Amino acid sequence: MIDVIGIINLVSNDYALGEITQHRPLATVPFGGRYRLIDFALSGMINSGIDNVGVLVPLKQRSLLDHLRSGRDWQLDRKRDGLTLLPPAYERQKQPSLHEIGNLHANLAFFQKSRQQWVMMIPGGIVGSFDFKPAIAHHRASGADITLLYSEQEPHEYDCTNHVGLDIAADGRVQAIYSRPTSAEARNCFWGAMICHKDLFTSLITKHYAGSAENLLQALGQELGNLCIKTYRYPGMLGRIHCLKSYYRQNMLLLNPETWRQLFLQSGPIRTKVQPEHPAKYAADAHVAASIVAGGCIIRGAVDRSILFSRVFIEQGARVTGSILMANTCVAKNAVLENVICDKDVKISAGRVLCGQPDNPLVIKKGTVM
Amino acid sequence: MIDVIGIINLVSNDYALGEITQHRPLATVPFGGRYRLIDFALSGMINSGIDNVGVLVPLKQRSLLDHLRSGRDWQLDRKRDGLTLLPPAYERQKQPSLHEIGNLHANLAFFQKSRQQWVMMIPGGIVGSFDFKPAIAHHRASGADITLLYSEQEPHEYDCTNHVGLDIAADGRVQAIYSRPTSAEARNCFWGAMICHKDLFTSLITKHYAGSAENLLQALGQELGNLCIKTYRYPGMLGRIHCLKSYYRQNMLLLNPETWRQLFLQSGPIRTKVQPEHPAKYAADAHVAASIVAGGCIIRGAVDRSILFSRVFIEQGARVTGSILMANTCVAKNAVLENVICDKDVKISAGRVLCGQPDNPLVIKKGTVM
Amino acid sequence: MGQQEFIALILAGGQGSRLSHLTKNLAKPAIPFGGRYRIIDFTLSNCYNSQVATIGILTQYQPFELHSHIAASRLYEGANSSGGIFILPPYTTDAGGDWYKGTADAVYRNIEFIQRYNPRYVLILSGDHVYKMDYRTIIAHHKQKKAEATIAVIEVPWAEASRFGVMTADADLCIREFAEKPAQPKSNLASMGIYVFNWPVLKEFLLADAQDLKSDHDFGKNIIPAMLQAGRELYAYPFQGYWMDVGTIESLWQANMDLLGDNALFDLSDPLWPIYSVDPAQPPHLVAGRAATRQSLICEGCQVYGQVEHSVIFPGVYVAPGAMIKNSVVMPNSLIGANAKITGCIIGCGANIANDCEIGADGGEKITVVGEYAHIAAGAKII
Amino acid sequence: MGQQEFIALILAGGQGSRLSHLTKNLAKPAIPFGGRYRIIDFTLSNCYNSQVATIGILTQYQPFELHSHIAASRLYEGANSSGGIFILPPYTTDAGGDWYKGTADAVYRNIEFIQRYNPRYVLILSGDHVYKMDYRTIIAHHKQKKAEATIAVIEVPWAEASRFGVMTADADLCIREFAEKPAQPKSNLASMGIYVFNWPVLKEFLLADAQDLKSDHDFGKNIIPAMLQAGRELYAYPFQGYWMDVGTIESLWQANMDLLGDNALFDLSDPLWPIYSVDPAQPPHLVAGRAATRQSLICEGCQVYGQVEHSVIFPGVYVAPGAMIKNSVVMPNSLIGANAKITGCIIGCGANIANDCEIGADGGEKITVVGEYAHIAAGAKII
Repeated sequence: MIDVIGIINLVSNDYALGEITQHRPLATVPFGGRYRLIDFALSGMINSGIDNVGVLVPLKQRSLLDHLRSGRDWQLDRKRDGLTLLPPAYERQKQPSLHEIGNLHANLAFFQKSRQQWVMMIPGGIVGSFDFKPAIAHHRASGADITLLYSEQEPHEYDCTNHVGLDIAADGRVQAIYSRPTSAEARNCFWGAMICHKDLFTSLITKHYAGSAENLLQALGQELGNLCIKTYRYPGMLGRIHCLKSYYRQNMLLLNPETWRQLFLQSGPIRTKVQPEHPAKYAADAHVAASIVAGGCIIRGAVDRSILFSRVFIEQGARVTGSILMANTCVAKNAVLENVICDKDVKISAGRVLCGQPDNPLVIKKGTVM
Repeated sequence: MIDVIGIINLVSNDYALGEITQHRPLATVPFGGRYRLIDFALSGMINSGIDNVGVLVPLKQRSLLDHLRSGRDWQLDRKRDGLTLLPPAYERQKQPSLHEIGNLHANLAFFQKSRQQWVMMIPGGIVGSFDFKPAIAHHRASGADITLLYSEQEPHEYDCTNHVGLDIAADGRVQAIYSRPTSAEARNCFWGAMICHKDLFTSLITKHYAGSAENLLQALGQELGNLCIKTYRYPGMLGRIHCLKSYYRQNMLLLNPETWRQLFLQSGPIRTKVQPEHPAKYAADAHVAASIVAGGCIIRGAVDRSILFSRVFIEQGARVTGSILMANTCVAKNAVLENVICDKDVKISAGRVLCGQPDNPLVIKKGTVM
Repeated sequence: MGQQEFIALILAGGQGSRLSHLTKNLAKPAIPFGGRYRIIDFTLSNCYNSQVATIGILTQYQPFELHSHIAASRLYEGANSSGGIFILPPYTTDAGGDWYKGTADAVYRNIEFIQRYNPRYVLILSGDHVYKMDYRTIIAHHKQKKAEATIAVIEVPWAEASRFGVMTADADLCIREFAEKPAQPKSNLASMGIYVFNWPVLKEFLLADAQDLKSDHDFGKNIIPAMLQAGRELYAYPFQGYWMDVGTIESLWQANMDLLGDNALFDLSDPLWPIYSVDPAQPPHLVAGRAATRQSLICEGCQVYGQVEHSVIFPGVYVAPGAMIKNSVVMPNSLIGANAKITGCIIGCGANIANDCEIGADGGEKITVVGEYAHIAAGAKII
Repeated sequence: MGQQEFIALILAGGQGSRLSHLTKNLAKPAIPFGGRYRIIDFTLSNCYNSQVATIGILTQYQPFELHSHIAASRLYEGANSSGGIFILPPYTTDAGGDWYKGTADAVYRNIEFIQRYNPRYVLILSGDHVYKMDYRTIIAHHKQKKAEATIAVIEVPWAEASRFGVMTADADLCIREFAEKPAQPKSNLASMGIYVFNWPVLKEFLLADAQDLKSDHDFGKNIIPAMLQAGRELYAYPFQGYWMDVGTIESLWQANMDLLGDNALFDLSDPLWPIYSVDPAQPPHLVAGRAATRQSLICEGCQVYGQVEHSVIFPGVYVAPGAMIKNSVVMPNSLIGANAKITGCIIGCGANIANDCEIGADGGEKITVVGEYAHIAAGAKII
């Protein structure tokens, strides 16, 4: 229980993952066998001792409301503090605001009511086992007005367009923010996490709500001259999901036992919505290798280098390789899947053969029967 | 636990109560000292044994999400069934649909997933101690495709414009629906509650989503020739809130002990969001008569024929008559309020005198300091 | 307070001494079972799925984990005059205190609790049986027969009948005779320890039994025979389906094995009858490249590098490369070291089996049990 | 399992025999108090507001309502290895069972529970005191003094000191002497029954005390004197503010009265220190046209047609026209008939006082108690 309000910013590119994000926001994209992406941000907040968490609700909210409900599964259903949903403003005859400043402005009352003094905002499309306590301590000791968290990383070529780069002076102060960096500028990757005092945060929101900034990033850019904006290098593992390639790649990384342990066993638990599932059941003919299997699965066929979400059925003779099968996928006898992503409730008929490429997996839309 | 899906339809006139509904939907308008209007519909569902309840979320949703949260305070936070929020559809670059058919259509999956066979839909702006079991039994016995609930009542002159009248044949079948009835046509008041089979309900939604009906009422009108639509006279007390006058009047009715007992003590309890409040505290100078007082109030002045919500403070020498004071209202020394509605967080300064008329109460906007 | 048609009482106070070290610090109903469950989850899920509104759970022996598990499972929200789950441990009154002396005595001491709900029927259940039953069916049967008490029975092999309470019933299922563990059974209809009573009748017999100094205060030994002798209307309710009293190491092991195979005797995956439990909050398990897993149940948080065959692996178990687990039950958070061989075993929670151990034997009649948190040194052989 | 800095144990097993019929069916901490509360709510809210993560509640005497109330208050969500509220009733082990023989014995029998959290400090609290305290402050004081045990103390009038455990401390607050209810008190610093112990030290003394056949197994009578005698570092923590041990009818009545008035001795309305309880799910109360209510607390669901003066009226009470309630405590769902006069009384839950009764007297030293669900016939006079 630390003196920080957590904000999870779910404003993002609506169609980042194509069909997978057609009917759901990035925040509720299934990941890693039993999770939704937001689980990592939420669990990170709780494991960092932040228990007053506001979630900026995107417009596509059905799956989010269904997933979060009371926040109980994250132990955020409390008498005081806990989870607060911060929906976008609605004004008659006007399109609801699509960026986070409008959304935050509509919910200023949440900040005023909160007892905590500091604000930590993180995005919703990140994967990791987060502990933000050192970053918060660093901010409070540094005397900076705002601290931006960044990771040092060699961006993949497909990353650059979804990357924000920081130019950092020797004293840690941010000199420039590159929203479309070259690969040299992209080295210090700002991934959307920031810390500042609540009063500064709300005054910035009020100021830029009336101003010209289209989003928070632009607003920060405009403030570089006015405020002391410094940085904190986040040292941990960080997966950023912003396109289909990064989604597939981050999932497949989990098949490495070392990564699996780092993400799931090193810090606090990653919590998610709880549903009653029976233990995964392996039949006499099952042949599973280098895979992740969730509760409720029944496996009679062969599975290799794949991620099986809850209640996936693999029939006899079926072969699944390099694939991500979301909840309730059924793969009938002798079907073959290679480098395929099946969204929820997909049924693959007997004998069907579907192949994608490792760098361009085939996506089967939710509910498809083929 | 009966075989019925409950739907609470919160689609309503956004500005029905003027400033009171400027920033909140009708569903979360405070009523009766500690409730929000939706509490009566929700409690009615539970007290009728309906425990799979979907709420059609209006666009102005902040106060609704805050009020309902997990549904726990209504005992609807369950492993199976419970409360489901049904938000409007969101399609890129399009205004979200403003009527219930679009909203229901976006949430057809909820009906498909539900185990129950019947659907009971009620509106959110009604006050009463509801037991719908007899109406449901009547529907199932009647053989009708759809049953509409109505009340026989002499409408007040201001009611007619917000009234739907039914022309009912001797065999109980609906012959005409008057959406702007004359006062003769308004006698059988249809108040938005209906019962039908789930399959019929979803097929009607699918059909009229593609059709020309602007709302469910028009769709029902179009179906009068195709389907057997019958009625059930709802015998209980029913308060309909659709304008400031009806709001004020329905509140004031509760000051009659008989009405208070009928609403609160006769059937199951009316549940609402629980907050820790200390018992109302009467000082030595308090003088309270014919009033309703909620937890957390501190009264040092005179209160007559008024409704005090949680944490209202009445200072010494203040006089409050015929007024509705919502949560956190402070009335300073020697101030006088007559026929006033104070929205939440209003502060009235010492000595201030504010008067409205019984048939035209003065409304003080949320957060006003005057 | 309104009347409820029936309430359920679950007897969960027994020590389960035949389960040896597994129940040293744990009540029998709290023993882990079937991967993700504790034994009491089956009775609790039956109650929830049967829409039983009010449940009292009578506890006494080492109840801490049992209480914690029930609280964490949050099967029922709230506990108040309209229902919920109530834990009923022994307590003292101004007349002093007594432990529960038997199953009937435990219920006798909670008469006041039952009176709060003033039910027409009381359903008496055991916290240590594995089965699926819709209790609404037995209640309906009870009402249809106009019985004063109904006892659920199951056909057992004649050879085993003498281990049970055995019923002789006429064609109408009216019970004529009842014998507790008879040497020469006259019937193979065994009592499942599931009873429905008309509450006023049960109360009468409980009050009388409490006065009887020679009574063991047990439903099977005392209450049922007393009712029969008094000529009350007792009926049998024949149950079809899987039922196991997991009272011994062998039956605990067997019931776990019965979950395996393509046509498992007991099916955990019925979406219409979910078995609820406490989520272990662990990630989906990882099966490594060289692992082999067949005919098994494997839970969240496991890391399998070795071979698992015809076994039940609970959450958080680590199976090192080269390890081989067969026909075994491995409880949560155990560690099975490299090249260890585990055959026909029950491995308790948090046990640490070091590399190259060899534990248990195939085809043996005896199940090898490794106690919770035991450390078995590298290379040990235990058969 | 990770270490927690401290956990709290609340002693809630006492019978409270000096509260006469009020505790016949109810543990003392479950007695309704202050309109919307039960006595234990104050200690529980202190814990919640002080961010105590883990609480064990030791119960024994008539615990049903207490257990139900704690479950219904849902102050803590979940109860697991990272914390929550745990009910700890007496239980049996394979070595048999024993009731809690005293406050220290109750803690002794739950050493294993404490070990699960492996805390540095253990906070021992009572479930039957009314006060507000931030326990983080006493823990900080304990750490600052490098104490092995810290005892919260409050100054009481010298005349009353002999009713308490009395401390003699030096200027540094180091405790030199402790006397349980001394005839000739040497100090007016009374123990509040709130202790902080270093867990290893407490464990050592609990284990020793358990072996002592002559011990009463009580913190005040045995553990603290033993520690003093052994020369351990005991410090006093002087508490400023309201504190009441509601162990008698008079103190229960007085503590209720202390909530009244414009400058009440004990303030329930501090938004920074909310007192949590169970919501009665009742409507805002109704004060009729001819009613008069002054200097009182009135709760949800009440209907007041008569006169209420300087009294605490609990939820669901009906005060008929012409009735007059003064200087009294009226517990939930009581009915006060027309023209009845209630003065200086405690009226138990659900009591029915018929018309024209006259109960209690003003200025008397004795509080008149009407037991729960009692029916007082019309016109009766009880003084």
